[in-house]
Amino acid sequence: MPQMTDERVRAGMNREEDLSLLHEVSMKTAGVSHLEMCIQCGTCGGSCPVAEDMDHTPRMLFAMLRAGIREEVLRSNTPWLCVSCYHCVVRCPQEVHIADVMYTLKGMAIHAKLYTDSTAPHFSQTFVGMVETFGRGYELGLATRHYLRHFPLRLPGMMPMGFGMITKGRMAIIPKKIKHIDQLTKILNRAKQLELTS
Amino acid sequence: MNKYLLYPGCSMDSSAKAYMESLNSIVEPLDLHLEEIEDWNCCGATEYLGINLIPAYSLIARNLALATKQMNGTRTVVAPCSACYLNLAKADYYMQERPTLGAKVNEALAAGGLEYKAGTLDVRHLIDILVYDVGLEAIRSKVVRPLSGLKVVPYMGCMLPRPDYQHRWSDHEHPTELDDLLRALGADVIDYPLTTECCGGHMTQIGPESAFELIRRLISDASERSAHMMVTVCPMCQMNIDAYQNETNHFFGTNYHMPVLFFTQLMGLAFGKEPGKLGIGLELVSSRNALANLGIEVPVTQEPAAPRKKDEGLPMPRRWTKHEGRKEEMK
Amino acid sequence: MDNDHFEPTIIGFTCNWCSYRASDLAGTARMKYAPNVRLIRLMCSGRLDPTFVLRALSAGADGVMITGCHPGECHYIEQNYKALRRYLLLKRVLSGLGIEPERVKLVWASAAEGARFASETTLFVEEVRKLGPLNWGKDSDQLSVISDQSDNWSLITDNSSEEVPA
Amino acid sequence: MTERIGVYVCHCGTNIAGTVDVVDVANWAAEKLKHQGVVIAREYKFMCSSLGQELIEKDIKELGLTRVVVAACSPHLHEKTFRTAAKNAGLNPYLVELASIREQVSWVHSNKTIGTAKSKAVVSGAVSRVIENAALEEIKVPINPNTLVVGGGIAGIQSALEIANAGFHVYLVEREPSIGGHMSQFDKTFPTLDCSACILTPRMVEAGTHPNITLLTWSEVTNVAGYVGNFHVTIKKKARFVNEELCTGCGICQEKCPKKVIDDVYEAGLGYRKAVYTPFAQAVPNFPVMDKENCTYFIKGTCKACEKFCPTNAIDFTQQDQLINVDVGNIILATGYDLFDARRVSSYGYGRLPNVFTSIEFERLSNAAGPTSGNIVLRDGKTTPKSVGIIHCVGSRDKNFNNYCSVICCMQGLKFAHLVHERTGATVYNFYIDMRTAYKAYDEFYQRVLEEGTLFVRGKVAEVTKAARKESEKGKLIIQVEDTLAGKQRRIPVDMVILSSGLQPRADSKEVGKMFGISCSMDGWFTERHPKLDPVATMTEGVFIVGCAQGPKDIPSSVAQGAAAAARVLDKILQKEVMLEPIKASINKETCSGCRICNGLCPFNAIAYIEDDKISDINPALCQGCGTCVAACPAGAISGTGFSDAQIMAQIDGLLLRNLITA
Repeated sequence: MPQMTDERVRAGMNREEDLSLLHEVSMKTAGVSHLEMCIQCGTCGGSCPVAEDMDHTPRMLFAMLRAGIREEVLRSNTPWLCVSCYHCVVRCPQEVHIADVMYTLKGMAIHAKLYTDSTAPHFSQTFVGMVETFGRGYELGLATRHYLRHFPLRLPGMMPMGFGMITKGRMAIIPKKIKHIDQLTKILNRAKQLELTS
Repeated sequence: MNKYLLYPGCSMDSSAKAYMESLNSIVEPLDLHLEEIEDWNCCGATEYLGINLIPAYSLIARNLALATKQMNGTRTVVAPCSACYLNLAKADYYMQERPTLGAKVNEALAAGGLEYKAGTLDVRHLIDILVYDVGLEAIRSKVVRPLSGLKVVPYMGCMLPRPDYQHRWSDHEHPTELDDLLRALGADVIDYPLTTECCGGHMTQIGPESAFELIRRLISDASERSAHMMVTVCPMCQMNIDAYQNETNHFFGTNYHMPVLFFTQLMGLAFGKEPGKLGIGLELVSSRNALANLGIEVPVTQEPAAPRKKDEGLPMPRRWTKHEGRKEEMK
Repeated sequence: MDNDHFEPTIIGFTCNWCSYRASDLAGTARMKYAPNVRLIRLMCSGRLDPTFVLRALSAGADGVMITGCHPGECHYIEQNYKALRRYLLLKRVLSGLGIEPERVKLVWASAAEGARFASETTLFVEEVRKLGPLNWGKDSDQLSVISDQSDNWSLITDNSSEEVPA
Repeated sequence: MTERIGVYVCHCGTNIAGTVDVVDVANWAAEKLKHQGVVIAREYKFMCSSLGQELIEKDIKELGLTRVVVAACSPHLHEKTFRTAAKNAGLNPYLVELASIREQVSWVHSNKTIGTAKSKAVVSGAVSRVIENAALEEIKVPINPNTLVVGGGIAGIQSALEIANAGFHVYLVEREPSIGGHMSQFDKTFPTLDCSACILTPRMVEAGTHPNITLLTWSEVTNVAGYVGNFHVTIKKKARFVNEELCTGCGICQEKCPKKVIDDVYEAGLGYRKAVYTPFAQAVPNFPVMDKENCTYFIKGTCKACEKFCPTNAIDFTQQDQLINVDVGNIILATGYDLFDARRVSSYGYGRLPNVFTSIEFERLSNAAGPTSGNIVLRDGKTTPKSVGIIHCVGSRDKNFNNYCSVICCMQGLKFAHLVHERTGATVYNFYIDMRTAYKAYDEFYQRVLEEGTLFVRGKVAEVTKAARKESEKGKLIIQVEDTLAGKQRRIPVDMVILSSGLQPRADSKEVGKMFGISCSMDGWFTERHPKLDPVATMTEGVFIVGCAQGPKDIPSSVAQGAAAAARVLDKILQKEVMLEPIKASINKETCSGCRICNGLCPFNAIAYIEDDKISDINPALCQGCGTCVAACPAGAISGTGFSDAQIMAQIDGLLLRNLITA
């Protein structure tokens, strides 16, 4: 009889958590996720236009959620690569809200600080920061800030494009701000509190 | 007059200025009245949803709440941008599917003195309005300069026909709305198998290599099919394929030159408007040569159609139509 | 009165072909639902004489659930439409009598819909719980199945149940 | 008269006793319901066992019980058992009442205190009710020995032959011009690879020539009236425009007919037929039919080539649809399935990409009698594919389409793989979610196909596209799929794609079910009486379902069901008469005011107004016992046996413990 090692005990405990991870993701997802209905058919992984670059196919992530493998899921680049094209969503035979689950996993990874490459989270956060400040997206500021931080070497290469966009008036130099930004701030602050309490 | 509430979205006055300008020039001939939602804010694109759930939906719902205040005579919100359309439609749908989400969002809205009851508004995309409300017949009747000789690939993009919460589109994978509209303008529409594939979305910002591959697939298939240009309905698609085409060529060592215009720009041209009034020229990959195929600048050299070979093969099944789909659902 | 501790008593009418079989299916599938409903099997929801409902309410029921086959799927072709008509009429009569019409509910459940039968039952129990006891034609003693302890009526012998609502 | 009532509470092992204190329930009934007439209350491990039944029989005899209440399972399971026991002991079976404390109590609640309390209420209701029960006599009706079989596929043919061989008459009705069904379109049958036509044709001929079978092809049932033993069926025999008495089936008319039409039915749209045609060479009967929609004479008013050349003058353009009435005792529905329309899965490109084929198209392609004489070629009609992808679960196991497994597609996919391999030597891929090869010799077939070198990819195909990304993909169909076992997305270029489409209920199954008085599941398949123990009977006595009408199944299962239903029908025929539940409504002539409100309520036309007496009357043979008229009679003149007002009112009082109040 093999001895009950600490690893085994811990594995057993982790198994206790299996469903709790799946349920946590389900609860945090907008709409009804149907995650527990996944039959591992691979329609999602087959449909995904960026699957080649992903650490795990979406299907594998769902299997890992079931198995309670939290860290590896939240470290995966898969949710960050999701382009929200919804091919998998409309094709999924079990109506899993795959794209929305990806959003949830991104949020969880940010909170747990478990992503491996910060490019994508920073881009999202920079974008959100702009929206919270101005109420509108501000492409020039976003691109500049983002590129300075993550692709400084590519910035000169992007210049012709950026220049073209500016000269053709397709990139605003000055950000636009909505009138009632204070109202939006109040709403978002309240929403953030609600998010914490949930 | 057909009145609608307009949610333009951030890109319409910057990167997709051409879309806005061309839209403005076709509303009058089509007798459309678009009333902009007062003080609308950004929909959060694909970014906010990945950070915080309730704030993301509250951000979107503020627009819906504001729109309900302007609801005299219409309950339809029109979004010309596919990402905005999807976000607005999604918030409306999920606030119903998950009532707890709806309640929390409303609690947040209340902090700003607003409220939105899910299901109050009808969120629709611009092309949906044009094809199904205005109608192809009405559009055809306004055409004074048919686009014959212009070979176009209709590029719908992904966020418009999917996930399609309200079952508005003819098909999730190969919708025909844009094809039909372009055909009504007289253009030579090419069957484009990638019409609802992704343009890369935000990947141009966070993982350019992945995005370039997606862009390459689109433009290479379009030029493989000898298209003069791609026609799109979404600012993000236009931006990615247009602004990043040079980079993509650079990355793969290719030499594609595939202009991308908004469908409203082509409508304007077909309605006889001046190219300058339609934002033509704002694209980075110039459409000048492509437009030269149109009668006015350069005489059209229309290739004689190849004589159809007698079909000796096996007959094809009839194509699936939206009509049949509806019937199937009724059952 | 604290409605949370009030256990409503409900009489449920089922048809022999769909909804009684739905409740059978809920049983075979071991689906748990609220125990407050006691069923009476009829051959068809069309057999439901509105006076049955009035009798149940006046004899101590807090609510009545009427169930039958889905419209168009009646074993007797279309008799459940007649049940529907009577149900609508009955609701008007009840309002006239000063009784909340929500105390009577019509639920369609096919023989395959055990889950629906179970969830609708639980839902209706909660709805009636919110309305509170009917107290129509009841004596001062409560006739609740579960919580009643007054000697003569008590169905529970071990006294371990919840307090009797006053 | 005070009744002497016995109450019997069943443990059902621990099924009931686990959640209900059965001893307490029995004691409670003996004590609290004594004033109602309960003289004995017992509990027993298994009331339905022979010992349990003997217990009741003994008490009836020795204690002189006049009423019995059994608190056990649902009446749908054992009502008959206990009624028979009572009958054996000399008590009228309708004086027994079942109180369900299993399906309606112990299985749906988990708290024993609550379960026990509810059981007491249920028993109390049954005791109050049984007092009001009346002794009833079952109604005997003679059985008409003729049988109607609807649908001439393999299942229907099997049923018809079994009954006909036993010496009884069968009307076999088929909507298409020939019997044979889907099986006649197939090339080979799995897992033994028998030639489909070789094994089916002899059966078809036997059915077509059997003296006990009246074959009605090109016909549809339009109305069904009556009840078990005595159904009156109306059949529309569509005009064939060919006189069956004169036609010899020589085929000259087909040869001479100038109008070529795509054959959407038999050739699945891949081949052609004429406007006057027999669907295939071995058709039974061999008389052609005229397709009025496409016939030049019917469209333009001239042509009549067939008439000119017919050697026996059998062509008759004046023929009309004919209504035939037949009386039968039993009905077997073998109406089959529709193939899932693969165009609905737009990502697979059927209807858009020429070299995507459906399973039925492939059957015709591989069939030696098919449009390509059995050559497996692309849609250009000549190129042999070098690589073929077979996609499983098309339209099945998918909430966007049909949620259920279509049963046959895995084996069908394997069969196709074998045929492609054998006939073309092409590389074959099978794409599956789960490989389902249950049943005799099926998995061995899977092994065989593996051995032949077919490549298997576990993954539901995401899309089939013509958009090439690489040189090697150009001009091919690219199957994009996640190989879930390798965890990688793959793009596999092939020349031909075959969609193993699922089965779905007939488009008109709901209406057909309604006509025959049976119900459909949520998916649309006909519902059997019991999913395990009574799979071919329905809730309607005398109506049976076989083959795919009941749910997706393969040929062996369809044949087995066909034979099973025949055995059930023969059983009924041989009994010569059938007992009907005496649950009927009747009108009290004294109190009926002749208001005629009830007349329009009866869907079975059982209530007639008698002009002379100025009252209404109910025909018990037609009455189905629903009780709607009972509930509607403003004068209370209609009473329903088995479910009388008095019974139900008493049960209400009993359930609410009103019966405990002693005056």
